[in-house]
Amino acid sequence: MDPLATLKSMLLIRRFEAALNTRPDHGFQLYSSGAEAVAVGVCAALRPGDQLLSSGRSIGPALARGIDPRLVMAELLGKTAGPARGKGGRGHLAKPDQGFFGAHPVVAGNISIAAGAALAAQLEAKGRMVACIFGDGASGAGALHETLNIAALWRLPLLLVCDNNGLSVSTPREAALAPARLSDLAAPFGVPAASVDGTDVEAVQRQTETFAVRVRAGDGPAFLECRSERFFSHSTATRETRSGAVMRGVLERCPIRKYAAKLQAVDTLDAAGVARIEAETEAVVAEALAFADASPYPDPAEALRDVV
Amino acid sequence: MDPLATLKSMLLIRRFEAALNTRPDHGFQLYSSGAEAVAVGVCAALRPGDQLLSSGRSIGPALARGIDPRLVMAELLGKTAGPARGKGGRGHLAKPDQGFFGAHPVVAGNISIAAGAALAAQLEAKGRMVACIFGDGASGAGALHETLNIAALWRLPLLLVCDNNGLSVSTPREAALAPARLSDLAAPFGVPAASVDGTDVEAVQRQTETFAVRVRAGDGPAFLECRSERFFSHSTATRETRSGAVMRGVLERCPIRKYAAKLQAVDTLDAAGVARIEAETEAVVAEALAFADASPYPDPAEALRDVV
Amino acid sequence: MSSEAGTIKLFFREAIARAVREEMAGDSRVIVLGQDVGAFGGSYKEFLGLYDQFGAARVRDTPVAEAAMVGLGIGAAASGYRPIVSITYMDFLMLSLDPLVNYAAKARFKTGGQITAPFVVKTTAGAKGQGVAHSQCLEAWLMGVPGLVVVAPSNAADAYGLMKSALRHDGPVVFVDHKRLFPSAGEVPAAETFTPIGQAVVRRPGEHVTIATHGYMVRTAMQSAERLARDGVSCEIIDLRTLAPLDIDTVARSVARTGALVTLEEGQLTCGVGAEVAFRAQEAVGPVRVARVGALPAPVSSNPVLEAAALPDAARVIQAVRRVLA
Amino acid sequence: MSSEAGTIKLFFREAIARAVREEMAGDSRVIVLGQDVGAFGGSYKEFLGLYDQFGAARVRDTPVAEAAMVGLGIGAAASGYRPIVSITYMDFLMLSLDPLVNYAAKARFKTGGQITAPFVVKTTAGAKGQGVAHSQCLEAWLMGVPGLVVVAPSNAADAYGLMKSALRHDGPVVFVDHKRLFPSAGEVPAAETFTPIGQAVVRRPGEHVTIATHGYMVRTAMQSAERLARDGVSCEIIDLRTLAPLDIDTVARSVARTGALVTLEEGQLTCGVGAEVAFRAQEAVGPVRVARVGALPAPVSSNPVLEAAALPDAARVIQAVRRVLA
Ligand SMILES: Cc1ncc(C[n+]2csc(CCOP(=O)(O)OP(=O)(O)O)c2C)c(N)n1
Ligand SMILES: Cc1ncc(C[n+]2csc(CCOP(=O)(O)OP(=O)(O)O)c2C)c(N)n1
Ligand SMILES: [Mg+2]
Ligand SMILES: [Mg+2]
Repeated sequence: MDPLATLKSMLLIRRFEAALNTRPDHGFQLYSSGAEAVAVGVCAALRPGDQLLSSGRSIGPALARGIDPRLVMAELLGKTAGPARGKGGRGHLAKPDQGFFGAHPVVAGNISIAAGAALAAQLEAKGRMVACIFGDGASGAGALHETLNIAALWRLPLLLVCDNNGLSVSTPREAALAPARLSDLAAPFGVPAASVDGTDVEAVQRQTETFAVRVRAGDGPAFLECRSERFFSHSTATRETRSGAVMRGVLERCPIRKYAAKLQAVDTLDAAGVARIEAETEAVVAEALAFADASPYPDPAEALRDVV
Repeated sequence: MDPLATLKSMLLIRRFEAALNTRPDHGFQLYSSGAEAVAVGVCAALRPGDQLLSSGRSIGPALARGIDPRLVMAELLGKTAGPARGKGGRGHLAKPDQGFFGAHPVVAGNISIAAGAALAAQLEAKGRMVACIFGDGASGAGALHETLNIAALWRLPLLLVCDNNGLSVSTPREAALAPARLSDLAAPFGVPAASVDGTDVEAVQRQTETFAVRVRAGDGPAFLECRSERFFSHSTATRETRSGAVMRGVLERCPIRKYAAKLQAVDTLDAAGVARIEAETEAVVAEALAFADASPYPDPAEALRDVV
Repeated sequence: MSSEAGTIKLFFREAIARAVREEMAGDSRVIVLGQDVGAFGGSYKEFLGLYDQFGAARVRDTPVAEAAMVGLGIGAAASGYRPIVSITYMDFLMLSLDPLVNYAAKARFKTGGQITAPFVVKTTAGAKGQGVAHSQCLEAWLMGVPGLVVVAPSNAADAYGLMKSALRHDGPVVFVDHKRLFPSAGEVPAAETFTPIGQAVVRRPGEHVTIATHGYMVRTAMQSAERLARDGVSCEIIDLRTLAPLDIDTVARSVARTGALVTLEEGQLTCGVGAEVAFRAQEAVGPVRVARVGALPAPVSSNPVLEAAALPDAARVIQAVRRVLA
Repeated sequence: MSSEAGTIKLFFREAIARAVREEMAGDSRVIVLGQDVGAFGGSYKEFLGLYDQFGAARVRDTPVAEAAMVGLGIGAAASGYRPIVSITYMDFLMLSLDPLVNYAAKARFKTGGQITAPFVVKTTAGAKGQGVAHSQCLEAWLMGVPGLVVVAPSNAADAYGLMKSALRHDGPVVFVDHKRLFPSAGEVPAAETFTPIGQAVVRRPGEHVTIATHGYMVRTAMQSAERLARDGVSCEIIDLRTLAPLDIDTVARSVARTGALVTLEEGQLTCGVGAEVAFRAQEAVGPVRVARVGALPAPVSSNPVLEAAALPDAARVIQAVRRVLA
């Protein structure tokens, strides 16, 4: 993916969430701001036929996978123009026909589902792979152990991506997970693993590409830990527990500013370029919001459709 | 524990199961024969105040922990003289007042329960510890991961003992568990682990004692893998899947013959001694069977007692 | 070929294996996941021969990991395959309820039809000397989960026909058989047959009382009816076969005639199958004399005396029938 | 002290915190395990202050591992402690059912009384814009499990009194509160009080119809009764409070007078609380006009329009009342 597209993809997530934040009445949201580089870096290494699954923190993954921001906005605001006609909403975004198998808000709940999708990919034998993004908190759940073991035994084409933002709601990762590095969890199963700076989009993309090669080759799963940040409180309905001082340090690690600065340093981008990208992104986001606002809520009768 | 007592304890399990096997009408049983050294070696390092939990394969653990063979036999045959008045039976043996917290036949189901007992021991701070014996098959269950993580985080006084007999019913351990050594599963959590020959009672006891020191000292859990054998089919109701040739190799690794030979080699024991021990054991087992046979089945009204 | 024209005698396990074999042969997307389902052929040999015929890629032994097993089945199903996931005993299905209920049952709804999970969880309910954690009947839990289909055969023919239909259904199905059905054999159509999902059947016509039941308890009901017949009491026995969606019309039609209903299940009565059948039947036909028969409100011990005491039997069914007819 | 003598006004969450605080102060064996229950004070601040008062050893933040969390609670309980395990939403309790149902509920029975697990699982049911996997009401599943006590407060006073009783009960208790109850406050006795387990209460006396319900739906029932009163329809509202063991006598006494019963629950109707209450009430008093009100048979979306469409409300309760009185 070319550098400007990468930057733009991350900026889209950031600005999309800012725009979504102007519609608080619909209910709370979980934001990916601070972890844009994880979703964008991973998706940069995925192909159209691959599938991506994520936790409930799914705005970054959905947009990075290339799902139309208008559709994502509509779904998150419960409007019928969303891919699920507004029935799924926050935590349940899905557009499988475009490679986003979907989000699932039960912590660690998508990990074994992803392995099943990987099993299907293995049986199809078309070189497709599946990536599943989950959090540090999810890494303490038994589903990870059971899935790592089976995926390793069966050499499933599965990339497990731990988006480690250091927190599970208010609980610091150190208080919730004993391992020194979460990528260590893969070692017993002989699953290759790496821990990278999740605010460095190039590092995430590079490592994902490296793992993707062996995963597609049928050499089995891989585990990628990305150390990211959570720029906002757990959800827009959850109180922030970090001090102002801590938050300043957190915001320091902005994956977007970091990458923009790098591109400017190597003259891939200039101030005007940045301004242009920001303007284009703002336009896209504004259109998404307008699109969602214009779309109606579902008819109450929808409550009984698509049940069985 | 003195060598003769150790040998006797293992022999008791073997002969007890042979005797129990003469009462097939009561229903199937799960035998510990081939893994006597695991239960006996572990229990040799436990103290009265400690608690032992096991999987449904619990005859070895119960007898090694010192539960009266008469009570064990009565419970396994559904008689009221059993500790649970015959209500628990196979897979649910328990005598917590004597340090056998109990068996649980849901695979891996006792692991988190054991951690809870260890939490209680930690809060009491009397230097008590808890040991939990489970199988290789159980090691693929999420409960192990969740419990290892919490036990490590909280430094619970818990010894996890994997009795690896190489099989889960018919499934070879290699087909069910990806790790090279099951003790590797503890590494990510910083939990000390070891793999020993589970047919070598001294090796099991030595390693358990080593771990027990740090576990009691409050340094957190430890993980002990014991490579044992399963001398019979999974249960008396399950068909054997191993060939005669394979079984001959399995029976070669008899922990009792091995230890008896060793004791004779160092003159701790002579042929007469062996004969005496066997005779004593046969007497104990015969008495246990007579005791159980003499005990009545529960009254049907018992079906509604001790429910809530 | 057996005496009855057009049928063959199969053991319950053989009927299941035949259904799976036919579906695997006809549809390469059908795969089997479970503990000891491969060369071993399953706890009850209900998958015997499939591993040899279809190979290790389509008949997969899994570790003991019920949660992930079902999660994998769902993920594969939502990706176009049609897995059967074998959960040995229904008690262990508790470990799989998160993926089954929180994901599979809601996938179609929450994605607006984009994702469906057409797969079958095959599990065995009921008591047979296995003890408190290996004997439970949890069908009622599943009946209340929108999005799930629940079937429960009472004989070899329906084990075959319902498994066939389950493997063609376009969503998650829980196929609940019963430990005490496996020793039995029955006549199964020689030709390919599908037992329709959502259709109960009258196993024995009668006039005085309707007994609505499912699974192994259909036999207990039949025994009870035999004995009651000697005293001139005529029982109509309905085998529900599908528990979700419940075919209440068949029950209601019968109750409308007999004017009395006895529900029979091996599981717990509280919030059970019988409570639902009784309510809906009376919703349809108005108040009738009704009684429920089920297990005692206690765990089911492996102890033969206590297991027998806990489980419903013909004697209790007969008592209940006499009570409603008194 | 508030206007009402002898009571204080507490938010629902404060009532829970007070009960736990009193029990922890009086009994060092009471401990709290849960996600974000420590310094954070719980999702609804229902544990606020306990961490500061009792410290990290007795108020423990756990990883996201619902199965092990409950297993640990059971093991500690069976070893002499009295843990509360907080399972944020009832949907996640599915992950804990194996230890809760296969072990804790059966421990006393299977060990012949040697082992009991006196602990409380505190969890939150119901919908409040949280979506299909964070809105479920699974009380009915637990009611059918021998060995479990299930309580469900509808107001601050009972949240306090039932939590107190739950923490003194000598076996496993599931304490089910509701998301929409947390914003509310209510009068709670200033003096230490215990709401007895197994006792329903009449919230509003009436003559024409009995409405039996629990938890948040008690409010929906009260609103319905207000409106119906304007048309001269007098509803007697029974707050079940304890779902297992069910206090059917209180329901039956009322139904015997009114001759009509409407059951109301937020969960699914199939094999639900209402099915059981309706059956047992009629077992006690004979056939009465009866109707059930519950959620639509579908997942509950976070979409405000669809959530509202799926959940029972006063309008539907009123319809049902008119139907049974027609
Ligand atoms: C099984 C389960 N338990 C608890 C929750 C409540 N919950 C929602 S998100 C969350 C935190 C998860 O932390 P992490 O996995 O690190 O993801 P993050 O929110 O940091 O992206 C929790 C505990 C849940 N949704 N599912
Ligand atoms: C959760 C669960 N799944 C499946 C079973 C059926 N089962 C009983 S024992 C057993 C084998 C377990 O193997 P292992 O842990 O190695 O113990 P072993 O029998 O070898 O001592 C299985 C699969 C069960 N009891 N519980
Ligand atoms: Mg996190
Ligand atoms: Mg084994």
